[in-house]
Amino acid sequence: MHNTGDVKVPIGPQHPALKEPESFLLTLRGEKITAASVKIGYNHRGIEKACEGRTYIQDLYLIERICGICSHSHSTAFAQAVEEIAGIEIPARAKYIRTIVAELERVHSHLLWLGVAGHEIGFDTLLMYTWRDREVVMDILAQLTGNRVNYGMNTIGGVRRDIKAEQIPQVLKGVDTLEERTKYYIKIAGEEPTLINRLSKVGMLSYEDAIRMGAVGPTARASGVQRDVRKDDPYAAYADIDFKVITHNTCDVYGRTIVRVLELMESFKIIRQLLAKLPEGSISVRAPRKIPAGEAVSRYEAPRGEDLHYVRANGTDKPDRVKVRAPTLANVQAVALMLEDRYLADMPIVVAAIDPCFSCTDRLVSINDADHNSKNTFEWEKIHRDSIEWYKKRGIDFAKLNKTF
Amino acid sequence: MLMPIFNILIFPGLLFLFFFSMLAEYYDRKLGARLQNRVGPPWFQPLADFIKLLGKEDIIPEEADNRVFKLMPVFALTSVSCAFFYIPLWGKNALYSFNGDVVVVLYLLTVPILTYFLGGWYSRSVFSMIGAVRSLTQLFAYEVPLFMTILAAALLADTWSLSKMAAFYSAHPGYWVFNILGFVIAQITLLGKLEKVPFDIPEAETEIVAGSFTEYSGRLLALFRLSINIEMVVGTSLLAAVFMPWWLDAGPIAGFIIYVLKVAALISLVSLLRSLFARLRLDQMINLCWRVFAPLAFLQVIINLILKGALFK
Amino acid sequence: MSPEEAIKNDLERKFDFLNGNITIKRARRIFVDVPFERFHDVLDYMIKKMRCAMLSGITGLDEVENFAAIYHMSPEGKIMVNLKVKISREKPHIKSIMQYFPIAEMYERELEDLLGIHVDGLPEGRRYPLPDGWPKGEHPLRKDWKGAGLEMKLEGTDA
Amino acid sequence: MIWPGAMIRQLLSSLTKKPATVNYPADKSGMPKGFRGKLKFDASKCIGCKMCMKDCPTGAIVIRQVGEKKFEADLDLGKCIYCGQCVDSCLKKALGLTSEFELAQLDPKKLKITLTDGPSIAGNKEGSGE
Repeated sequence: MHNTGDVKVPIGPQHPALKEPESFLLTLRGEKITAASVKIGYNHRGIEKACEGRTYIQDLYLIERICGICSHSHSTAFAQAVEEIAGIEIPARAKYIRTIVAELERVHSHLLWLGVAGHEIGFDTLLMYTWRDREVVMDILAQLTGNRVNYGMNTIGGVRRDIKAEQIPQVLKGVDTLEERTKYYIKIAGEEPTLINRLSKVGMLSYEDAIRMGAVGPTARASGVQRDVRKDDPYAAYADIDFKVITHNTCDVYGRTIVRVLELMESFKIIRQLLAKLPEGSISVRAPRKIPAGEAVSRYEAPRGEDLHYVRANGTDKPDRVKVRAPTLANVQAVALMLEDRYLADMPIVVAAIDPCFSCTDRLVSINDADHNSKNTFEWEKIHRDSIEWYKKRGIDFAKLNKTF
Repeated sequence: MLMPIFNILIFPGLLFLFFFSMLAEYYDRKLGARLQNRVGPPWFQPLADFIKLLGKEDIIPEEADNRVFKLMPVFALTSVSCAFFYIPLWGKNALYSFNGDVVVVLYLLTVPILTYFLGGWYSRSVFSMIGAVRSLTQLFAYEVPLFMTILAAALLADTWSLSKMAAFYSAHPGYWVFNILGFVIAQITLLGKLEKVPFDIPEAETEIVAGSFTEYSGRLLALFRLSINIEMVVGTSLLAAVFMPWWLDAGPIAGFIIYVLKVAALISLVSLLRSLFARLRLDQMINLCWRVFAPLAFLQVIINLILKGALFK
Repeated sequence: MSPEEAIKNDLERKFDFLNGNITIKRARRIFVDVPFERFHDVLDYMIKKMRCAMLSGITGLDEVENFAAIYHMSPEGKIMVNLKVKISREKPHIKSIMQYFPIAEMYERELEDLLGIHVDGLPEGRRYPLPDGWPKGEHPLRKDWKGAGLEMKLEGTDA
Repeated sequence: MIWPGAMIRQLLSSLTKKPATVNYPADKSGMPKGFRGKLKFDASKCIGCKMCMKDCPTGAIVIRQVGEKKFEADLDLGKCIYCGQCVDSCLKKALGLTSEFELAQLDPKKLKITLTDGPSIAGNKEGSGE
């Protein structure tokens, strides 16, 4: 291996730049990437198959756990599809509450992304500040839904929790704080030269390529593609709400950053409108346990882009087929294109810029639950015992150590 | 006979340097954390990290060159510690000095980077080798402006000895003002030497895991980390000696306190600068050093040459 | 006439075998049953004449007597046209649509892996989403798949 | 010309502010009202319809009959995902949520608990550090 020749660098499945397992094989000439290939599929958990063996209610929580960050996106998309098959019209208040949680989720996801992007380019200060501010929206979500992640807000036929009148001022206060902070980050994104230099002209994806590669979400919108399911195919309460689809024309990572921070501002606007217009009434209607045969395609604009759920019912209480196309699967194929002819140093931020969520993407099959206690599985206790023995041989006794504390 | 041994091993030698560098790392980390609105580590954290690493297994990759792999951390540690003895810390005299020790100190401060390179290169892992090459590439970029600024200060003092420079600047109070431009450049390029953001390209975690140190573990890593800490102390001490020649006649105890304050101030600047920026890319870093810092450092040299002609006719 | 009906009429006029096979389920959702033989003609027409530039996914189905694939496509992102093609169970195969949509690669690999529908014209490459050591002939999304004996087959592989 | 270091004022002002870090576990003021934590069970209300068992996504809860119209609930905290669906499904409101969330155990056996009437008997009070 010589510096002048080609070096193959494996990035992943385990690598500090990656928050989830995926694998990139980069061919380097010096610092330049001459070829890149992507391998995904490490997070295959068998969710689509598992859905076929569970009831709709159980599936809702399973689907919610496809992704930790856009959990509400998946469960809403699934619930919408089931409601469409069953012919249920959910109450207006439920639609509004779903939308409020959806937008709060977008806020938390975009702030999280901004921090991760900072970390990927070595700007840890940005990470610390954005994640500190993200706690505000996490607290709001915890208050409204009862949990910080996996909100469990949706049920077939509506939502499970109401937003109480006394909670609204708290939410609005949090939104004000966040808006002020977001304005600050927009200012920083426009002023800090090290940030701008690391982001602009990096990970270019032209308008034509964005269309050709089927990019979705902020990745597509930063290439000037006006594509947003909230506007194109309004669901929940989006038809009643006034908001802009943010696009940018620089086609690079900087554009994706700007699109996301400006979308934050739109989200605040949407949340305020929704809370002001929140209709009175019930929050759910009774849904049958057995869903009549039929099929439906549900689309949802997750923070990362279009989330597509296809559900097919066969008249029982379990679905016949559930198909999830998460936004990252649409975007990840453009990554190899964006990486070519760039520097190795750009790899982390280019990958991060599509806001990848490989858990969403991979889902599916593992071995059946029935085989759970197979002989191959390591017993936790055995590992625990082995490790204690291992240390004992080297003269460290945890049993003694613990007593001293 | 006993005094030099005491000086080298205990004070202000290795033992002092060990604890002082631990304290410096703590200060840097704590301040960095506070700047980011975090709590930061407790005071004993660097020491605890060091002891923890000592207790860990040394894993040497099969393909690595065993001898080079093991020797490099020791080399790094020795060279930075040696440099410390030639720098006047409190008072005008270093422990050892001779005419030309500026060059030796600068050279000794370059050796660790070479050891990172060799250690990384002979680890034979992709990430280590990329990190190693990056270390060396970056070295050529920041070393020139850093050397020029320090040599510019030496030019004005008309000596190649750090101790005599200290004596000159305390004899001519106010002359340090001429070197302010050089100080700014030296402080920034020092970040390159210490491999800290925005110049932490050789160990950029999100790109190449830990660069040269990817394969290092246990005691060897502990030695490397110690030498990086000591390098921070020695580098800031050098800058303090060259660019902050104030109150050098204060006597041993007051002088010591002043010295610590100077180093603390310089480390504060390091922490602030590393929290302020995003990491640069290698090409951007090289461009910045050659297009901006090198010409400015050269300007400093010219200024000092003219001053020297004007002031000491 | 709504845009959905316009698409329906357009398709019915061009391909008379589609008469009665197009349903508008609700606003912006059109389901089309396309015969296996004419699938690429319809696809070609939709992409070239109706400007369907967006493929949102391919769903593979096991309908017990046959397999099926649904292509979720969309002109300008608003109306979703779902093309459903039935695939015989005896020799499950379908032609790749990668020449129209490069993005279809991953979706088609999913069809191959999870349902065992062979996609003709798919370039060689890594499998997705099942692990590399996954045994041949095990297609989890088939209704008759129960995962029996899978552990034995997985032994000695890195899956 | 724009100067590098746009965040400098923010950084320096942080020096005088309290750190944002929450001093957990000393400071536990985190959980809001309505948090979905460990389940509680009111045996007197339970009629043994087992709707909770039917709807539980992970099969974490098992209702056992222990006597004439008396029921106990076995809960596997390792399986429970704290979605609270059983509480919604319960026709007689026998199940409820508490804000207890520190439920980790070193011994997995301690995760299997039985909910009877009265105070919670979670194993997390004793022996959390083995």
